[in-house]
Amino acid sequence: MNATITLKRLEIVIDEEKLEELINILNDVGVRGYTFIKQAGGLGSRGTRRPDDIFFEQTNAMFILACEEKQAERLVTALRPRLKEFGGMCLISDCEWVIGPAASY
Amino acid sequence: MNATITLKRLEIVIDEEKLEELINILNDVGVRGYTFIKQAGGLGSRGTRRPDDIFFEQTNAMFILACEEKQAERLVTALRPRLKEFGGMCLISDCEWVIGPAASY
Amino acid sequence: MNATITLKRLEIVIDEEKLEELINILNDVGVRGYTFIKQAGGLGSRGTRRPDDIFFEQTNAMFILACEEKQAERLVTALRPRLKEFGGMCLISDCEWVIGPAASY
Amino acid sequence: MATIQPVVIFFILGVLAGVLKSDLKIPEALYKSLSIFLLIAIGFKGGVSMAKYEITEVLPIALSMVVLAALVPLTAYPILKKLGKFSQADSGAIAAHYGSVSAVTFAVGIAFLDGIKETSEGYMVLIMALMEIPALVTGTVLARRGAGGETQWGKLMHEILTGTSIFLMVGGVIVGYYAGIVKLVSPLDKMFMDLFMGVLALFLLEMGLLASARLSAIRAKGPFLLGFGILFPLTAGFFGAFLGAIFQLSLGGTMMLAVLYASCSYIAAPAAMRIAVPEADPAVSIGASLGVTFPFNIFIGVPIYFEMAKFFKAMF
Amino acid sequence: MATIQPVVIFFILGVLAGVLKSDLKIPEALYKSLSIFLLIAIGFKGGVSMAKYEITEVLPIALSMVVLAALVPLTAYPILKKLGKFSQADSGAIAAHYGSVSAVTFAVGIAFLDGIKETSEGYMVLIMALMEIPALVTGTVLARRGAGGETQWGKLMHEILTGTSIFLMVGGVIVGYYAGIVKLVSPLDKMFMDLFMGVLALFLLEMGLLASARLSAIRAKGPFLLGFGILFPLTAGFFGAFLGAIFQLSLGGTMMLAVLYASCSYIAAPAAMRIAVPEADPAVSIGASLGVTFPFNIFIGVPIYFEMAKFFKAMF
Amino acid sequence: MATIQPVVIFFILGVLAGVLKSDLKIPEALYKSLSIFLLIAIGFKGGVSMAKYEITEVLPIALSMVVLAALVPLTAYPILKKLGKFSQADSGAIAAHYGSVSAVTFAVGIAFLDGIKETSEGYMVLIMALMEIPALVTGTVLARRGAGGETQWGKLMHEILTGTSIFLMVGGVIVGYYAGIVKLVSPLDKMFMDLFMGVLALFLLEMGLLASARLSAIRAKGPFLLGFGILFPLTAGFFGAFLGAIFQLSLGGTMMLAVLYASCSYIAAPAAMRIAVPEADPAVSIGASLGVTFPFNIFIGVPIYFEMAKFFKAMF
Ligand SMILES: Nc1ncnc2c1ncn2[C@@H]1O[C@H](COP(=O)(O)O)[C@@H](O)[C@H]1O
Ligand SMILES: Nc1ncnc2c1ncn2[C@@H]1O[C@H](COP(=O)(O)O)[C@@H](O)[C@H]1O
Ligand SMILES: Nc1ncnc2c1ncn2[C@@H]1O[C@H](COP(=O)(O)O)[C@@H](O)[C@H]1O
Ligand code: NA
Ligand code: NA
Ligand code: NA
Repeated sequence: MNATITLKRLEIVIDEEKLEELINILNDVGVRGYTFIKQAGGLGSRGTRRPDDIFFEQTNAMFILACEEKQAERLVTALRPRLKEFGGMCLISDCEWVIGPAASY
Repeated sequence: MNATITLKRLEIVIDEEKLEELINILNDVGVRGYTFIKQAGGLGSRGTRRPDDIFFEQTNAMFILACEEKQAERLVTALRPRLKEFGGMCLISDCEWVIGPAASY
Repeated sequence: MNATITLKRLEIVIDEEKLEELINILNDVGVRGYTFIKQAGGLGSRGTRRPDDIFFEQTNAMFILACEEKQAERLVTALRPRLKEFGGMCLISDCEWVIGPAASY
Repeated sequence: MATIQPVVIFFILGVLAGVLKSDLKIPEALYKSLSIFLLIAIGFKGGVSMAKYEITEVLPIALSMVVLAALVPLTAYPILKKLGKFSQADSGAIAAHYGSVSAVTFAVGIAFLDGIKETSEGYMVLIMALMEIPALVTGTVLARRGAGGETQWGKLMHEILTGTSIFLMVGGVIVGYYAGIVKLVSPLDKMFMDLFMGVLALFLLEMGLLASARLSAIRAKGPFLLGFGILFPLTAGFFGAFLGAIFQLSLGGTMMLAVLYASCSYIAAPAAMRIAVPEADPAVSIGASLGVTFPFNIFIGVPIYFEMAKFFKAMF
Repeated sequence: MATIQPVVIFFILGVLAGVLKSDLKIPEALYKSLSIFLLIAIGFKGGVSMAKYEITEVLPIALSMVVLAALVPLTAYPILKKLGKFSQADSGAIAAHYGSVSAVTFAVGIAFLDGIKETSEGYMVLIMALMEIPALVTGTVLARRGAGGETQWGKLMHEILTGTSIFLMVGGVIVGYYAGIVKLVSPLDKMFMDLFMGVLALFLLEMGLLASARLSAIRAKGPFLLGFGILFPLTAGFFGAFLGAIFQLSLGGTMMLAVLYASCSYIAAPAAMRIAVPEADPAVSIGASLGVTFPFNIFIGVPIYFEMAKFFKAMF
Repeated sequence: MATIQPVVIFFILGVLAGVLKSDLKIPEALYKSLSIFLLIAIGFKGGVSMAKYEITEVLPIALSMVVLAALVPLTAYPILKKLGKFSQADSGAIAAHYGSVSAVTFAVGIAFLDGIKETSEGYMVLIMALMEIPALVTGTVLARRGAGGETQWGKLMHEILTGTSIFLMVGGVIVGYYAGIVKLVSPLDKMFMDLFMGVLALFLLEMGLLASARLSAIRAKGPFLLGFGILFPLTAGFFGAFLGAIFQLSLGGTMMLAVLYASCSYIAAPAAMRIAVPEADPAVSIGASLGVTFPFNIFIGVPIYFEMAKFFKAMF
């Protein structure tokens, strides 16, 4: 597959309530692109969270972002101290960005 | 990127109706963390599924989970016999878990 | 992990308005399976998009699809000329498809 | 002929919004809420007026009309198979749709009668609920005769009997009947009777939007389905009006029986056929019933069925 | 004894839909919309009739009834701990649920009074709103006495005071009171008074669905919670009726005070306890309050509390 | 001066909920459903009362009032550019917002008239719908004069004409007019007229929530926009009242024309400007129109416009 750029792909899951806080961190670090999905359910160290539980609205937000390795390192450095409080998870993997759309990474 | 742990990342898509069944399997295997998103659309061997089709509410649920390789193997072993009936897909890839939040994998 | 097939995993984010157009392209190329999620928010070169903004309903759709490398190349070739107009992003990575469900890739 | 009810104009507005590519969208939650309301309200209204009858008196009549409803899919099937050249599965599925009924067409019929200050027997709503069963079962049998694979009868019957449509209508009948007996209709009627027409208006707006999106699906068999979608309900309605007069229903009741026989389903039937006859193409049956027969019935059919009812009532 | 209100049959329909595994689903947005409506409507109705009283006159009585409400969790706690063998956290959390009130049970009580053409003091709704505070605070104190970790009192009080329930009820009271004073109740009552019963009907349908899904959660402690969930509200209601008669409330008001003391929360309390006593298991308290006490109250409790009110009113 | 309508207190409650960080949330589907209802209801009400006029008689007057509405953005633009120091794009976009109208402010005006038993000409709603066109087109021309890139006129006109607002209002007018002519207003009015005020109440609650979230966006230009957002509508309203009196409208109609000229859009205009002037910052125009002008109009403006109407009606 030619005409691609190698980037890091981060996948972060946190409480939906913390969404704005995470966005602020991403902005501070200078991330230029991310995608998020709300109303995610899940299981983790703090038990299950179900978007369809009418009595407890506990949902997660999932963030996916592609960025350069340097940027990813900066982000992880900024994020790590908060992760304990945020809970959830933060995964990193490799990916190829297909050149074409505006380079928002 | 230091201070990460190498894990397997599983991505499972099934009919939303089967959500509880899949959760039961995950619990049986002893998975300690997963994230799911409902109301996904898609195309597969059984045709298209659209969350916005008012006449046929056919939607998928997408599960993402990070776990140790051993755990992943156990899960795949438990899941495989059911996959034919479930349909959908189950993908495995590599990822790095950023150490910080409670180790729910 | 035995009994898996190595495939390419594509992850595409575009404006939700373009969903039908993208589906048409996928169909033209002959893709046999994909999953999509609507109502995604995000940040990119054209600013932020929030699914909860009542005044501007600007949302993204996220596509995930697993296919053979050849198919992925065909798809990228067909998609690339449109990506500039679509905006968003298109990532490629490797994955293993667990054999079991109907082979819709 | 009678004037067109203002409420049906909302259907045209919906079609127009679709055709003009307006950004008008009815939130899915609103659509579902409106249909929950309509189903309960139809049942409630029927139940309240049933409280005035002796149930045991009407039961045999009601049951015979339900059983005779199986004739509708039995007639539709050969026409679809021979003239329409549809596959066995599709013919059976479409026949099931046309044997089944549309609660919204029923509601438009009720609204029409309200407009001319006529009423109908309250138990018509029970007939409507029960008619689903012979229609869907007959359609399924026709579709699957000699076909391989086993029919999921258990799942099908569960889907029919506990499906939202029948469940809410019968539930509404029970509450309405009880409220009528204990004379406590009053505060509930402010919602389920007074708002009926307004809710129907919003629902028809969405129906119009949906219909305009569905018409394209029948393009291939367009001319045949256009003819079938108009002529078949006319015939079925004629038969219904005839039966109603024979059974000595009131004028309004005779018309409503014609409406029931003439109307076809696009909500309950598709869900049932997906389970019972998965090999049938739902786009065709929904396209025909929602895109052709539904608008025909609410604009032209209903007044015609009223004339048919008048004709047969004068005869017997 | 008084006839059962038609509206509560919708609760049975909901339970039935759950048990029969019907595909009936109330969209989440509808559920939330109905609860917003009900809270405003309850407040509005109370506010309108409060406009007829001198507020300063009723305030001391209202406040004493609120303060006395703290007795309810204080009584429930040792029963749950000793007899029920629940942990300290669970006992406190369940006690908070039973000390707190259910706006929907309150609404069913109002509907019951409407049905027999009785009324109650408008400020009962303010009492309802205020009762949350002593109930939830007492429950939290009981749950966390001597426990490690600090209680998030600030967050808890914010949750209680600005939570949707209290906020909308008090908001409704303000608008209703003002509308009553300036004599502009009229066009708003078409919505918030006339439709009250119909909206309650749809809400009870969903409550039934939710209750049927929740009952399984209490299986382990089933027998105890079944007994507790019936006997405790009866006792609390008895106490409430006694207090109401002592405080010279009207017959309807006496009954409504019994309903307030007897009812228990399954919306506001769970949200508050999640913050204040996160180690308690919410499934148990919701299961007991929604699965046992709520249906008991709306079908059997409310008429009994009315009889209790009659008894004590005749006494004092 | 006239008493404040109870309904507008819901706006304050919404703002309060936002300021207190209450967890109150109006489901998005409810918000959209309420706005669909309001637009249809406004149109329906206007259409019903239009059925009493000879259309051809009022058309020329209506059209001149629409054309004159282009003066509003033409006046606003230089003020915003010179005094406000906004960019050309922002000035044009904000001018378009202020030239355009707010259906909810219109609804509050109607509610105000209802409260004092006054009426207005039914065709005011058509004027409201039509006024969007000159306002948005003028604003776009001003914003893009000499600017690079081509204006998407086709897309803009499609957005304006088939956008939900105009489509539903005009649709409501058509149904209402027809219902008035055939004398079948009755069952539809139970929904679209009787519930109008109650629906407006819930909608204003959400408007308050939204406004409190939007005010922060104008912080940078706060003082200027505060002054502009109050003084400009007063001037425009003055001009509208003057025109209304000249055109011999009724007292209520004169006031409503003032309301139309004074009110500004925060739903249709932002959507149109996003297409036509994408380089303008929507946060500023929405912040000013929803955060400043809308609350000013519904609390203080409407009674003032009524006084203005009285003044000019006495004059001519
Ligand atoms: N191993 C995992 N794989 C996928 N998602 C996880 C995993 N662990 C935690 N999560 C997600 O993170 C959320 C919060 O986790 P926790 O803070 O551990 O309760 C959970 O509800 C899951 O959605
Ligand atoms: N190759 C694929 N890539 C992504 N998603 C898939 C793929 N194949 C199947 N799916 C998802 O799985 C669902 C069920 O697939 P199936 O059982 O094959 O109809 C589809 O609706 C898709 O959402
Ligand atoms: N680097 C990135 N990582 C993740 N998502 C992105 C990235 N860049 C763009 N996107 C997504 O694509 C959407 C459109 O991007 P754009 O066309 O650049 O404005 C954004 O709203 C994001 O959801
Ligand atoms: Na039929
Ligand atoms: Na209580
Ligand atoms: Na204006």
